[in-house]
Amino acid sequence: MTRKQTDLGIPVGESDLLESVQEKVRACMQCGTCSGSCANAFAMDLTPRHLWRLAQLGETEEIFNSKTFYLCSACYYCTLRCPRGLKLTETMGALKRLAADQGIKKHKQSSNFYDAFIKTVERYGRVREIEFINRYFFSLKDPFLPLGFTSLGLKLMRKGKISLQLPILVPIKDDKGKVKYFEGRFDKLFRKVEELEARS
Amino acid sequence: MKKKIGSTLVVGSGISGIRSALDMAEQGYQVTLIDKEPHLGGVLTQLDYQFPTDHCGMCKMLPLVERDSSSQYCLRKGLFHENIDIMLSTELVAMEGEPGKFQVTLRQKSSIVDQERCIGCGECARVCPVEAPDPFNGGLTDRKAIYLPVPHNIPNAYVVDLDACTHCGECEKICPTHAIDFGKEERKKFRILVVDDELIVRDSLKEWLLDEGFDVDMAESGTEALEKMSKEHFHLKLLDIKMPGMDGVEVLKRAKEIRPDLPVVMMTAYATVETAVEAMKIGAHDYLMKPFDPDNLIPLIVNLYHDIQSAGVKEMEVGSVILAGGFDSYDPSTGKDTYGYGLFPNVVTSLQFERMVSGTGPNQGKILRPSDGKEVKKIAWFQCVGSRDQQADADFCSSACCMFAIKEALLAKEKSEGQIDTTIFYMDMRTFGKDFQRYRDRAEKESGVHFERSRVHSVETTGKDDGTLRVAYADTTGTKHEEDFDLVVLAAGQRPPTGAEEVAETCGVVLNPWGFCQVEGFSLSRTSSEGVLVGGSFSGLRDISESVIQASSASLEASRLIHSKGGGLAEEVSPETGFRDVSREMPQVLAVLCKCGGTLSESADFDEISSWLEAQGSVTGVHAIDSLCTHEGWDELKETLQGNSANRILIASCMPYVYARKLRELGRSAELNPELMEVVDIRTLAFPGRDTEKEAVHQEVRAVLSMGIGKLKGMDPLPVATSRIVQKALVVGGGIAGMTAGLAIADHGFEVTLVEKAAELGGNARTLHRTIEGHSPQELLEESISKVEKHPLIRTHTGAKIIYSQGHVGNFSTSIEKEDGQGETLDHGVTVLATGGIEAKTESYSYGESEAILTQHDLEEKLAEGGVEPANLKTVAMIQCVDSREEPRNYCSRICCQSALKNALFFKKQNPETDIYIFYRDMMSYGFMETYYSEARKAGVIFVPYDVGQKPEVSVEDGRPRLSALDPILGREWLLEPDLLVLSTGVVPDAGREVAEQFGVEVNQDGFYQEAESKWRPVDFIKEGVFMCGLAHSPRSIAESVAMAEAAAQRALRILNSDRLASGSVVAEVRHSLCALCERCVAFCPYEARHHDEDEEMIVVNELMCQGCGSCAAVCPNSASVLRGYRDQQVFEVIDAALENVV
Amino acid sequence: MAKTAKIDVKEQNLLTALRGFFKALLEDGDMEALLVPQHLPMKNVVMPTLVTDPEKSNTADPLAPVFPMNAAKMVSRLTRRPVGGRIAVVLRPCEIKAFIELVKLKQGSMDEVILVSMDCYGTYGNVDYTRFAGDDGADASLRFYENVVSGKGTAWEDIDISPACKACEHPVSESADLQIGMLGVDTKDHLLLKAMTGAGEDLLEKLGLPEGEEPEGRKKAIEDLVSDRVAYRDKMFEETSEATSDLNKLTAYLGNCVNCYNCRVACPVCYCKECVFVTDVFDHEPSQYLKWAKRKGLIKMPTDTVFYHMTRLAHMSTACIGCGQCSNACPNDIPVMEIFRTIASYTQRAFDYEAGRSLEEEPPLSVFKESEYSEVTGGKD
Amino acid sequence: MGEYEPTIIAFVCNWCTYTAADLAGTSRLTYPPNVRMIRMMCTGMVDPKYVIKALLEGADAILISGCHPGDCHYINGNYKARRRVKLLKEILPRFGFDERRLKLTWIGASEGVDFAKTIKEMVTEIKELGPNDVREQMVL
Repeated sequence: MTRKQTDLGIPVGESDLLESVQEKVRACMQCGTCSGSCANAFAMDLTPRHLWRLAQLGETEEIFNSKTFYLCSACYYCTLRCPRGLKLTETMGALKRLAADQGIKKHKQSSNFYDAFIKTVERYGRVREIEFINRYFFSLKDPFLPLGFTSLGLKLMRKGKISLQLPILVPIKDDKGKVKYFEGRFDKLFRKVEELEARS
Repeated sequence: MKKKIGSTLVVGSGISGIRSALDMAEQGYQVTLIDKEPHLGGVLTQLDYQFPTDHCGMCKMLPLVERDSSSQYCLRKGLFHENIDIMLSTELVAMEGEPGKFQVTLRQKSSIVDQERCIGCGECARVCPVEAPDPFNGGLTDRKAIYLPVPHNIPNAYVVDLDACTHCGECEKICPTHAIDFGKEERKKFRILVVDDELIVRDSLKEWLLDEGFDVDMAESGTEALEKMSKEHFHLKLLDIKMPGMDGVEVLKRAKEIRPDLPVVMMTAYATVETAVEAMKIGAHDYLMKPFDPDNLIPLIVNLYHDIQSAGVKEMEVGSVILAGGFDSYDPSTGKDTYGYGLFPNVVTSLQFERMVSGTGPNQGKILRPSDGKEVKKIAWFQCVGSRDQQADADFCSSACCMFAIKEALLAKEKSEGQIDTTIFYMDMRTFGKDFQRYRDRAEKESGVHFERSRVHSVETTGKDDGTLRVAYADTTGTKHEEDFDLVVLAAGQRPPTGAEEVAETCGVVLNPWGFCQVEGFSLSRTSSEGVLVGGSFSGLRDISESVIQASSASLEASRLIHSKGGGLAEEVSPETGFRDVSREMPQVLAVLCKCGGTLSESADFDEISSWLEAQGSVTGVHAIDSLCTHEGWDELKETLQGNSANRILIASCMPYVYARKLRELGRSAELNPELMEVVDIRTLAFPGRDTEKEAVHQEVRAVLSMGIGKLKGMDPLPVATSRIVQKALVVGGGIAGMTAGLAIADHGFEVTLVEKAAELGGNARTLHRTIEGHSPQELLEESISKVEKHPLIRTHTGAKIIYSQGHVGNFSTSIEKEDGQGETLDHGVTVLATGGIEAKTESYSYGESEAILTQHDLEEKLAEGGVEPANLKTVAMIQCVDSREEPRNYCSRICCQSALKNALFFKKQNPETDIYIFYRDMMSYGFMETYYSEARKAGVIFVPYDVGQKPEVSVEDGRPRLSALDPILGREWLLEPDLLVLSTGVVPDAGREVAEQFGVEVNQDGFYQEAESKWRPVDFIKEGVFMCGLAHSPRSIAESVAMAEAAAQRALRILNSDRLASGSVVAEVRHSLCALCERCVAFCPYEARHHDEDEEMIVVNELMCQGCGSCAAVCPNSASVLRGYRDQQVFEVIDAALENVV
Repeated sequence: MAKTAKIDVKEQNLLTALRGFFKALLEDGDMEALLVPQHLPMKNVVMPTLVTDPEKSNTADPLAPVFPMNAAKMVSRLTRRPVGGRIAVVLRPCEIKAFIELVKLKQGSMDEVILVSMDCYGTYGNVDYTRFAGDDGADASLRFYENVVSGKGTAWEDIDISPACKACEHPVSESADLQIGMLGVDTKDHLLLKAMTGAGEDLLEKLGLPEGEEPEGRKKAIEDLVSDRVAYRDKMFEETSEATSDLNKLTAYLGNCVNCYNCRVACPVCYCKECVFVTDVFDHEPSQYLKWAKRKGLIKMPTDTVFYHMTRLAHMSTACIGCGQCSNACPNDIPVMEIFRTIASYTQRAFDYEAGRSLEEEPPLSVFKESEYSEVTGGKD
Repeated sequence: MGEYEPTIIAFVCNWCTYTAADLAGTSRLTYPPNVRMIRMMCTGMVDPKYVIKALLEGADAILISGCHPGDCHYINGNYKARRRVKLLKEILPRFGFDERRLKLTWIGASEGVDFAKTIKEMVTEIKELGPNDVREQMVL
């Protein structure tokens, strides 16, 4: 296997899981522009700078122990301002994906939330709150969890923030020829996105 | 002085261009100094205050010997030197030939204003209706389209900004001396051919152009146009692109065949712009966009007309070219501009701030908010704007901004008497230069400048629309803060100068990836094109001292080249004799009054003044001239002097500065020593609009004239003394610096003795094996040693030491003890001290207690010997700033960060699995070195900042170092057990103090040689004739040492060049019969130009060293010491004259 | 630690004891020569003499209340270049102070001299002294001393010691190598001899004199004398300031000056070979006088009188040691010393300098610091 | 004559203040016409004699002005000047010359504004003080 190299041909040391993330933030010099910029930093347990530092050091456990990356709302301020030109928002995303892929328990809730959200969008081209939240509750396999949200749900419903309106679904075959019901053909859009993401 | 055969072109007249030009001129070459701007001085014209004195001092660059060859006044004001031709608004447009014999073409833009006739009265600017942002004040103020480029420059003639000018002609009408000429008369002879298939276009163009006074002809097709061209002569062709039949591009091609020199301007609609651009490539002069609006079109054509008609083209041959184009500043409004530059008026660049504190700035030096003119109470400086920012395409550090910011913060403190709060936001404070660290510490501790290690992400308003700016940032611990500031100053980074690419192409030099001039190998001044040298910031932003050093290195190389091509041979200049001996005559003053073209007639009566003058005792003639500044006027003066018996000339006109050079010429033609001529300014006094009565003006004018006469009467100029020079050099120290300096001097044909205390030449370079850039010091070393050994003019003594030295510039005598114990006494005219430095010893961090603890130097040697196997290293730690940047060794050794980066990258390359930790305070990867810092980060080197108050701790257990340190980001301790712990201990001088004592020169508190002036005379000692270079001056890289050695050689050559050197006419002398030998003058002389000759029992003045400051005269109670030109009697006469009317 | 010895007086008179001591200096002290004031045979005047023959110091009289010149000038002549042997010089405190100033100005050297000082009770003006001394100078000196010690004071008939001496707050030299002490000493028995420097100690050693001790009362005696003099001095300052507080008064004060420059010739610290005021610098063009005259209709001749005195104050007030020779030399009795000392009190204090105090102190106008006296420029750098 | 117009003698150094004065002139910064400028190479060469002479000849005030500390073209001339002025400021007031009649300032080459301001302020101050007594003096 050929080793990865920097522009000047310096081979780069590797670390298993975090490799792709480390790659993105190696050049970080801890100037703190990202932390200063971050709108959600107040809620984070670690500042973005702290997180990158841990990534540089390969502190996988600490990183995934932190909620920081899940709190990133992808405003892209840090990416815009990073003097090193690092793709920080993307790196936050990568961490989210990693957490999901690895099925890290601590982040189950968050990753399931994301998952449920995107599945609904994929199906309807929009958020259908009822299905979204049901998918989410279901994924957590905790029958008592929905109870805690009942009053909020009813309140929202009364105000017309969520509706029970049923979608008109059309049957569409996926790649494997399996028929699924969608509100429109968003699968292509999602596939295109996947392609683009794979390219970058 | 001997004049050398050979000449040089210096492109750019900033500080480095001036230094190079003066160097070459002082050596006796003919220099042409050009600048594309209409003024001298580059960016420094805008900067009044420079670190570390926070004032100026630029004048210290002026010649110290042969002083009369150049101007002797403020260098910011202007410059002249007998060997320098200055051409402003001029660009280098072509260069051919070979090194030693280049043919260069220079193109000088017309300024519309006759620079000789303009008297700077400013009437034109008063009537000019156009306002444009004034670049001199960084756009903070407006100026007119006709303006003074720099208010304090002389000659202070106005120039026209043709881009802004509407050609209304008001200025031309009002100019009292008819200096402004838009060439309307000439336009009749300027024939324009308009080629367009559309009648309406042809007709309207013709009408407009005829209105403007041009001669116009038309053609409706390409064919017709070509036909007309072959028959008649035109000066300009306006050519439509889209035409039936032959299109414009085709016509252009053919036209170029018939009349290649005819400027053709393409006319195009939007759709064919790309074609127009193509046309430019095949020779079109420019293009104009349709549809035409006469208001826009006419000025464009008139500009073209001026461009074509009045551009002076000059061709000449030069031996070498020095590029000193400087740099441009990053424009923070380009790119992402998260700081709102250009949006928020209170966000300014550091250069604009510099203007704000200047007396010639927008508020005469008061620091007020640009938004509302309110007093500024709080300022933030943001570092690294457009530097160290890959998103701004800047993986480099601009090197100078950190010091710039500290200086500005101190200026803000000083101007506000400490009232302004100052905060500098930074990533690394790069205080890597000599004495920078102490300056920073003083700013922080004594002046209360606040330093905040944080990169601010953006600037916002407070939302109250009051101009106040809100800055949010996270500190090192991650805590967020919000703070309001009145002013945010952006340290805008360096960018290559405009036109860099064109110049590079013209001269065939290679630019680096960022567009700066690429330098070669270990040289900081050689470009990829032989004979073309680079000085100053054109190869990357430099502070003044580095620029000056590099400029001298460039001139040395330029001179060496000319010399090697046979051009440096001296030619004796006829001595400046031929002055009449008037010492036995009674003073007879001819008074010459300039009426300033009649502009002063309202406020002063010249007849009355003339008759008053005639009544003055020693005045033998009075002559009034209409305009002395014109050629006619000056010729009239010369004529008047022909056969006139007057032996003193008093010129009453304007700005005495302007006349300094002219008087020298006049002196030659009239055979009268220019010291016997005095210019007094009566124009400022008699200028209309001063709201003073005529009688009061007369009284002032009389006083000033009387003072001039008083001064002249007492003048008894003696021939300027010359001193013999031993044209040999002694170089002490045989390292790279010493050898480079020795070779540079010997290559100019002068004998050099090189004395090295070690058994072999080479010094520190012997133990250096690679540089971070990948160059090989060993190759350089071998090459240098071999050249030194083979050079017929260099004698080398290794294993030798200095015993004793005495003498003064031009005549030193030094005894050495050679390796065999034999003594030898050397006579030499100059001394270069290159005694080097060594790595500092340390006892910190358990050094010496474990084999695994090394210094960077130890590591370098071990690596070279193969004593360290990178593959076996699991963990390496490096600690920077060991015992450095804190008292008593409170300076940055500049090279340790590079060494650490170099070695870290080496380890990573050998074994990427090695964990490398660098514990640092501020990474000093200045300039393009920053790339390697980025590289090291990318390679996974872990950098841990530490605070001087909380250093890493090292202990040794079982022979293995253990290191603990706080990671401020993570807020926790690092515990490492590195296989290697490498300490960057920095550099200390080797033999500085001892050798300095022997040669009677100074060292600073750290034992490094003390330069005469850190910025302007960085390689000189105060004691003239002794120069320094290399590590003995301060820590520096090999390339920087080489540059400094070349600079020192350059300074030495200016002395060695002649067998006799002259001082200046203003020098001190001693009246021995009155002298009581109290030696107070000896102690007071700042130049050590005096000594008590005990044998002769007299105080002797070394006229070459004497700079004419007169402090000896003032300290002498009975005026046994006097300064020529300022004798007591003269000053008394002047005082008497000044008070003549006071009763 | 100063070493002390005593010069026995016992049955002799003071002068005889002193003469014995001087002789011993030449004989046992390895001195090449001795500079000491002596009564000259031809007329009864006291002048410094350079003695090489021990037998020829027999009219030495450092007690004579007169010093026709400040002998520092003589020591300067002797030491400007190597003289070729060690010389002991017997000087008054003010002469030592002047010599220290001259050494700083490279007009002399300490290398070959041993400074011997006597406590000083003051001196009369030259003319007054002649009257006081009568025919027997030596006797007069003892008489003067007797008067002082007995409390009768320094005044005799209508004459008294000069104002300079009355205002002198340094009757005892702190800078000599050897101090001969009389104040507070039982001079009937002995004179105190105190070595103030290493060289002084060495010399004492050689002389082998009996050990002495600084009497308890000496300090107080000195303090008392000094306090009287300081009181006089301060009053003098006040009066002089008042008398010269504006230009009119100053002109009147200097009204009798005829530009003879005797004051500067007599001044021990005015070291110029020739004063600038007598050089060609002030050799004005005849027409210039006319011009000046025309401006106001008249000028006083000679010109430049006030200019001269003010310039001399600027040049030398920081070096003024207050010996009063200027006043002594003035043919027209202008109180030159008073004005010099008054101004010097300001200028010396301004530079925290005391003329003649120590060789270590650089003359204020010969040195400078980068950061000082910012008040001069309104606090601005 | 109308209002009393003081005369100021200004000893300015060739390098800094002379340049500043010139800049003030060319920039048309108005300052009162009461100053007579004497260009010296350096403030360090201003002999106390010159100051005394000028005052005794009727100058109402003396300005000595040169480069800022650390900036002297001749390295340290301005420090020497400062001591001399200090000395004169001790002597002159004893004879009734108001201390304000002698001024030392540092005015750098680009500080034309400061030069004009200094002169203006000085003229105002001296006008308040009134003429130098010498003018009344018959003989000196």
